[in-house]
Amino acid sequence: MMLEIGIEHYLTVAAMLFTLGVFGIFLNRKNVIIILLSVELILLSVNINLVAFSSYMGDLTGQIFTMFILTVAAAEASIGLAILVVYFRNRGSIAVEDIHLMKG
Amino acid sequence: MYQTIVFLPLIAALVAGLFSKQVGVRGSQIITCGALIIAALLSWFAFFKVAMTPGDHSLHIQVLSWIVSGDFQINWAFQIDTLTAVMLVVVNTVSCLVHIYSVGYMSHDPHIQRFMSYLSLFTFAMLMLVTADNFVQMFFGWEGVGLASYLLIGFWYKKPSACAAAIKAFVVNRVGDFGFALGIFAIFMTFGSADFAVVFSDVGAYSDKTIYFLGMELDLLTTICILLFIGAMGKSAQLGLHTWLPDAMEGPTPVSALIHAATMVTAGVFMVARCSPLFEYAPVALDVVCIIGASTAFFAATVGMSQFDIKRVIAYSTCSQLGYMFFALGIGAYGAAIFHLFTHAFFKALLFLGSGSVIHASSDEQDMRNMGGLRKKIPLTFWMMVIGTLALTGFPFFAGYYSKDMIIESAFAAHSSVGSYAFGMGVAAALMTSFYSWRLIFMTFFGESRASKEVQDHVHESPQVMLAPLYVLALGALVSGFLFKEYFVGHHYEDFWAGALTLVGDNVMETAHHVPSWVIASPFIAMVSGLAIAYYFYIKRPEMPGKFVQTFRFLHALSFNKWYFDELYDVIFVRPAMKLGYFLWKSGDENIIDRYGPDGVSAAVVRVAERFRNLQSGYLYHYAFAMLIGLSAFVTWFVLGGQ
Amino acid sequence: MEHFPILSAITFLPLLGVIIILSINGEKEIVERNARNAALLTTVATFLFSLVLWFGFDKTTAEFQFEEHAAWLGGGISYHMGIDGISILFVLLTTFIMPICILCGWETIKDRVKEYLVAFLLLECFMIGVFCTLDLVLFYVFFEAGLIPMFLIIGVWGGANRVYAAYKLFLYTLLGSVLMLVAMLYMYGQAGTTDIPVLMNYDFDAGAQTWLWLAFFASFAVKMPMWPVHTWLPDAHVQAPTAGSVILAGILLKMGGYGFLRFSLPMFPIASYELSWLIYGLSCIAIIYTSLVALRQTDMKKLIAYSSVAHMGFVTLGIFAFNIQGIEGAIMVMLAHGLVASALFLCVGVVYDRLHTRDIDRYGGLVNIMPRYALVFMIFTMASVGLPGTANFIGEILVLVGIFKVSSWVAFFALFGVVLGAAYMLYLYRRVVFGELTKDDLKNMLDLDKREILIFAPLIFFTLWMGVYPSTFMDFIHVSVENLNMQHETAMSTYHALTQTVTGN
Amino acid sequence: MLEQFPNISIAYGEILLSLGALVLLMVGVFKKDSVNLVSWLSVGFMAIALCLTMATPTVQTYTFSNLFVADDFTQYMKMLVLVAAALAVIMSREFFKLEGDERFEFPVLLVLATVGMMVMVSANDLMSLYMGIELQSLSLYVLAAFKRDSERSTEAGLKYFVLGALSSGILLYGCSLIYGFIGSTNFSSIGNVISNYGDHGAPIGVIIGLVFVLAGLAFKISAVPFHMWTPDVYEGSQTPVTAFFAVAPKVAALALLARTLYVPFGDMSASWSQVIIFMSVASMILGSFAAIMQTNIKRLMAYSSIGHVGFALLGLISGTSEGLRGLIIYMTIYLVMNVGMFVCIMSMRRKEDGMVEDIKELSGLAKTDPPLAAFISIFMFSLAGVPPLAGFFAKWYVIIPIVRDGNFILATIAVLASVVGAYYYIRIVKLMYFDEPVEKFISRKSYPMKIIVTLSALLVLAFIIPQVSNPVLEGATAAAQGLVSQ
Amino acid sequence: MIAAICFYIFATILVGSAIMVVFSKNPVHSVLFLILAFFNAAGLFVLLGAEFIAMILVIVYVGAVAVMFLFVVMMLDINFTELRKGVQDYLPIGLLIGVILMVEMIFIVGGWHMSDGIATIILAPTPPLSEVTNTDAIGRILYTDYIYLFQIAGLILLVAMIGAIVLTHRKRAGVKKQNIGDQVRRRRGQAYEAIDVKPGQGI
Repeated sequence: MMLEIGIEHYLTVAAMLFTLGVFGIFLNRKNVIIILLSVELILLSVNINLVAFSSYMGDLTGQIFTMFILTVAAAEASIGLAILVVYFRNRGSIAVEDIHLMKG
Repeated sequence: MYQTIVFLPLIAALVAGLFSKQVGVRGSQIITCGALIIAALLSWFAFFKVAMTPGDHSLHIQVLSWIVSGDFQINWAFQIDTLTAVMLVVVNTVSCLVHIYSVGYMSHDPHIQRFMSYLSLFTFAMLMLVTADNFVQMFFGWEGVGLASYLLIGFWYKKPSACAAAIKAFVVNRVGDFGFALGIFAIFMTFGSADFAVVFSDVGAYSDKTIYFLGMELDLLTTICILLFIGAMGKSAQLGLHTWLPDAMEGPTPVSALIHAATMVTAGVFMVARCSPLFEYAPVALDVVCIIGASTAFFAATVGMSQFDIKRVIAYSTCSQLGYMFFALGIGAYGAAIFHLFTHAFFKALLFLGSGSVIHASSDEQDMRNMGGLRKKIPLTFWMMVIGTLALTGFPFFAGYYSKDMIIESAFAAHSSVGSYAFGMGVAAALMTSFYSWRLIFMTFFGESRASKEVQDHVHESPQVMLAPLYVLALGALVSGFLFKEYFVGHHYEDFWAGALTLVGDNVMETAHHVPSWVIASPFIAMVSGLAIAYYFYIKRPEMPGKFVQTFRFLHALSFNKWYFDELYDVIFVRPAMKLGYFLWKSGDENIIDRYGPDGVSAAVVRVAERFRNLQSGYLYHYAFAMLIGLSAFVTWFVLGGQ
Repeated sequence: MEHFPILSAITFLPLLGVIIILSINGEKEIVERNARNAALLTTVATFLFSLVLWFGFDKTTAEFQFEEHAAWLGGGISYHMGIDGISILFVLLTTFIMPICILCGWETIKDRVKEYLVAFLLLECFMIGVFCTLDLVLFYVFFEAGLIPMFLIIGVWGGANRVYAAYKLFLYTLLGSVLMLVAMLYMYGQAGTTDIPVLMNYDFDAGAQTWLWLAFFASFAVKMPMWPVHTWLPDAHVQAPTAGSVILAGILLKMGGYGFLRFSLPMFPIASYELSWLIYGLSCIAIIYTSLVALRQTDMKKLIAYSSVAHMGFVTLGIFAFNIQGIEGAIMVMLAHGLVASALFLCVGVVYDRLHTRDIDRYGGLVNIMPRYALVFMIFTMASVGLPGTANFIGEILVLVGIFKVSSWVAFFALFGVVLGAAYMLYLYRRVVFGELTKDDLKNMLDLDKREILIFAPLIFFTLWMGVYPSTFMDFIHVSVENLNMQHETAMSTYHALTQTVTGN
Repeated sequence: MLEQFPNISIAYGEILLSLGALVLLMVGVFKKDSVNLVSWLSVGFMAIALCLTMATPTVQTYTFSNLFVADDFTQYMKMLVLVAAALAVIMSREFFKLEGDERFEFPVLLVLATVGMMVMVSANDLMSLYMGIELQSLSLYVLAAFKRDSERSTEAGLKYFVLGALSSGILLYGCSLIYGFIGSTNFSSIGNVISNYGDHGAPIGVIIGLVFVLAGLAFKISAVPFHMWTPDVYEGSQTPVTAFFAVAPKVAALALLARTLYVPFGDMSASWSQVIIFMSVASMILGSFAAIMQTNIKRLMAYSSIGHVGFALLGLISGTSEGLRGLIIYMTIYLVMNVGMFVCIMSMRRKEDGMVEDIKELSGLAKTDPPLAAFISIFMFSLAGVPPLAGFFAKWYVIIPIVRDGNFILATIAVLASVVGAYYYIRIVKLMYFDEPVEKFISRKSYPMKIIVTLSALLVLAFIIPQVSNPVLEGATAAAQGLVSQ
Repeated sequence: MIAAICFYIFATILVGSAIMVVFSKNPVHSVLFLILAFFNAAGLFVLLGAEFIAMILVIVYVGAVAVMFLFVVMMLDINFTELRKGVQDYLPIGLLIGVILMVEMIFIVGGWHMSDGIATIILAPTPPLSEVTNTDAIGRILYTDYIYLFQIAGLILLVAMIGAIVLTHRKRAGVKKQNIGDQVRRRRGQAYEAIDVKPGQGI
């Protein structure tokens, strides 16, 4: 029954978000910022998972975990953006294709 | 005493060789000659004590243990019996004379000490060979004489041909040793020992046994004997392994006299005689010995007829005479074989030393086509050569007459098909022997001189130090047959040998005394005919040889080119070995093993490494993609595998 | 510890020399001179020390002697040293060869002398260790460690193509021995100990034996070297400095043979027996193949290197003949080859030092100006050919006697090596020594000097002594080899009984 | 609701360092030209933290609501981490001085990263696992991009960050699955639940969750196929940073991995060992092969570390304390070799060029600087695993349990990979000893550097001596037992 | 029923905006879509009964993080039209693998059931809503049971701060800054300089 919203629905949405986030990382050639956004999507999907489990199991741990993930994600975003900025200062570009000074 | 006989030459060799500067030329000559004279005198003494005195005087002297490994126990030891005593006499006498002769012959050589040292070294090795009481020590002497022969043939190391001949001698001998060694191994495996005493006393028990050899089940004793005989073939230059002997004439002439006429080449004969207890139980092997010997006698004689190098003629003659000895052994006439060995040593050494004197006289010229008419200029040498030739061709009452005729008669007396074959070959060879021997005399000493003016002026008789040994040898060539006939093959046979030779069946030499008279006459007739033909060809009608060659071009070519043995071996063995070696080196090692082995692997590693490096493209999305692939693979693996 | 740890002392004495040499400082020339003297003194002292073994050895027992035990890594891995009749002669050979090696590079090595000597002393330590140790891990450590100095010796002081040769040596042997390492680990896992005497009496499962044997074979076959994994040897020899070649031929190659004797035979008797056909085949091929190849060489060292491969073929044949003659013969061939091949490389080194080429065609007629050299070279050529009266003969005839008992075919093929050996060695000798002296640059060559005579004299002496009266040496090995052989026969009889009952059912 | 104040005595080390980081920050900000002071202070803090850690009783203790655990294993691994971190700080001193780029934030970040690693080592809950990893990683991201005006350094930081964030995401997703299917994030509880599953095994969700977690951790230890960042980051970062990257985070991540696999998921070893085997084999092979073509010494060390991680992972496969002991010994020796090697790498410096990283610059070093060449060769042979150097024993102890399990193919692959690896290690030796010399390096080296390199070389050489190896062996045995007995 | 409808609305918009985050050409749009996604995710959280998390998500994420992204995007001022469009030659295989992963993950989570004996291992059971609110419940354990992680989270934020500063903060030459201390300390002698100008030469 479609209208019975079970945990599976949430988890499915999370899985889709996760996949989209992964896509964002490796299919995108344009812009590093998209990659950072994709990382946020992945974390969001994890959060949905955790909250859904937490809610259905009646355990707060999942929500606590989610809170920490949010905190870390914020820190991560700031560092990521900082690195991006210094990188841009050096190279004048943030195109993903341009990032291959080192290889082999 | 026996230790002295054996080791005195060794000591002399070491002193002369290692302290050549200190002892000087004269010193080295005195030391070596002195040592050999003592040894020779002692060996005559021993000969009379062991052989000529009635009764069994054989001795066994242990010196030192040698190789001890499990039940493989070999000692340094001497076995002295009549056979040994005969050999001691032969070896030491000839060696002593050659030493003395060399003092004169080599007087202009810059390396006299070395030469004398080698000669003595050779003598030592030969003495070790003949006094051995086991197969391994015999092998020691066997190889030792090979070494000395190698050194002496290559004595004039500046001559490329001499070096080549030296190597050839050594390697061909090694081929023979191949068989000898296998024989020794088979003996050890069978008898659990390599001592003559043990082997010969146990041999009867193995007469019908078989051995599994090279995938075939063969008669044990026959196999062993044939293997041993292969060794003898190599050393004694029998058909097939004879090619080294003529080339060995590159060495100084005294060497040819000592090694390649009187002593070393007879080692094979000695060995077969020594192993008579074995061979007696292996009739098939004896037949093989006989056939090979007879064929060699014939073959070498044919070649000898057309050679121009004076020493080569005598070398082929030696080869041929060795053939006689072997077929004598093959029909069981061991005494006759040794007797011939004994007499042959004298007259063949005489011939060689005589020819050395000729060469010496004519400024180192060896080609008979450049000689002629030397009779008057070097009369003493001429007469010595004639005596030698008479003895060789079996002129009545000379040494060869007794021994060779005995062999031919015994061959007939054997009354077997191989015996008959040997008889026929022997007579034919006798004819040819006579022919080429006289041809040599006539070409060298008769007619007009064909040498250059300069050489002719320098022709001179050799000094006394060279002639004296010739006299002694000539004496031997004259009387040794007559004196010792009864002992070696006649009535004192049993007493003389005193069990040193073993004979299982009838004694053919007994029956040989009772063969028809035409048989007795045939060698003599052959000898006379040979002389007549030679006289006709080279004195009477000197143009005949040329015509004859024109007419029988093929036969002559066959003979002149030694039946193409060298060419054949070159094609079959030498060149393929060289080619194969090159092929294995370049194609095998470098192109296959290295290319697909270490080099190939390392190249493959580098290729893989290159590929891995290309994977690391530097692009973020590739990296992420790799992670994703890894993750998906793991997940898929468990999702599919988890069901 | 009841007695003085003599084996450890011998093994690690060279390290003392290393420390001394490293601590020498000052002007270049003085440093070099002192370093040379220190190295020579150290090696001589080691040799003298090792003579204690010679005199103190009890020849009547197959037990390990001069044993030392000490805790090491724990868990069945201990520091265990000891020698028996099989190993003692190798130890002595090593300590004997080392002073000669130091001497032979006395004047020719001018570059980085300190490092050179240090490398050699380290190598000596590792080589002695290999023969003395009675613990698998320790053995492996010494066995592998020797690669490092050898790699450097070839690479730093070697010839033109030294890098390739050094790499080949290093990686080839490493590849072989890591497989052995896996086998060792397995044995450790099974038996719970790496003590060699214990493992010798441990019955490994017949199926496992095959794999273990093959793993050890991989290592020892490369080290020996056997065909077809021999190609590193000619390269290494050609490129190595003279002393390096001497060590390589004299001692390092013996490690393979020693390994077969110490491990393969006693620990995996069944596999050894079942796989002996492999050894026979490879050895026979090696003997004939490399002899033929040697015939065509134009480089003196390469020729001798190939001849070494052929000689090592005799060693493997002897070891896997499974009888006393074969095994003792193999040991004798190894010892003799240790002396003779070393000496031959020294002979090459003598002329190489003077003319700086090993190309045979560049020589000829040396006997005219170097009679002493010609004599020495002749003696060792003949010894290499296996002339009776020299050390090689004893070994070869014993090996052949032993192998003939097993298979006449194998003996037959092996004998080809004897014939061909004569051919290529004499051919070499003729091309180098005999002939007219025509080449101008040869005319100024000096005959052996005092130092070189000092190097060769002991080698000649022992080569002949070993050939004439080998009992001096073989008395050491009899009991151990008999014991080894007996154990092998016992193992085989149980195995045969087992297989018969299996087939009988 | 403080019913009970948590037992913080076992976490003194972490607490000290955290507070220390704040102190250092203050000192750095308010005192001018205080880089030297901050650095040595940080070393001092680490030393004290080390003492505190070593002083805690080794009885297994939990605290902070079971989020934190201390036992023999954590003690040993923290010791490694702290030593590696302290050495990295010391090594960085000379480097930054010469580069003229001294910033006090470096030691501060390093201390914070070290705290993160200690949290990782002591983690007993998926949440503390995650937080530890993030604290460490975020510091490392910054350190990788520390030379902010360098294209390479910032590119390294960017790559490391993006891929690290992805791996964190993967790890977290795995955590969420485990949490959802088990009902808890605590290791002890997870272990209990899984051991109750018995025959029919854990649900697929748990297995896949574990796979995700493993993938996330594999990234941290740079195991194939999650290794791709390693060479680029190693090359791009400044050398002291690389030296730090090469050791401490790997030790911490491996400790965490070991605990995760052995404690909560110990009963699922049949499942995860397949993943570990794959990653181990792939790492060994790739590490050996890919390094062959490298020309940059730091890149080469990156591949070398990938290969070494492959070896270290072998220790986990058997799931026994013996295997774990192998891993611990391996990491200990690995630490010594790497620290020494990086000191040597930092000596590759010329007046006009500054730091050089092409291995060709080492040509003929044996002539221009024999001691340095000798040191490098010792480390190279040891990394290659040639006896009698320590590297051999490292490999020996991880392969033993593999063989004991009868896993010969794996053992054979391992030793063969080590042969291939030897190829590139000895190439460096070849360059130094066989080739013609190029220009000399400036041979200015501070005393601490000399001491570090000499000491590590001596340790590598002397590991064969029981007096040196026994403490390591005993410590490792106790540590392994401490973890497995849980 | 209403919950179901809400769920579908939120979920659809969430996934749709996530797609747009990844595939829209303009990064500014991407950030805006991300904000949209966060709002919808917060909606889902509310549906799940996690009000506090939902609020945090909106406040922290939308309010801070997303805005920071927007800020950076605009600061970097990239000329978007010039960005090359890479040839997505391996897009199909990438998509395939991604989709396989997704399907597997959905399949796996679809098999979820409550763990056996879950009650015994739950560490922080949700108290009944009637007694404490969600925020209260979280607060009760966050500072007690999870104090350890809370402190570490603090350290992480510290790292983020230090990191951001150390990377991006730089002293720029030529930037005029007011330094009050300097101004106060300034003396007259520093304020002017008397120059003796020679006639005909100028300064």
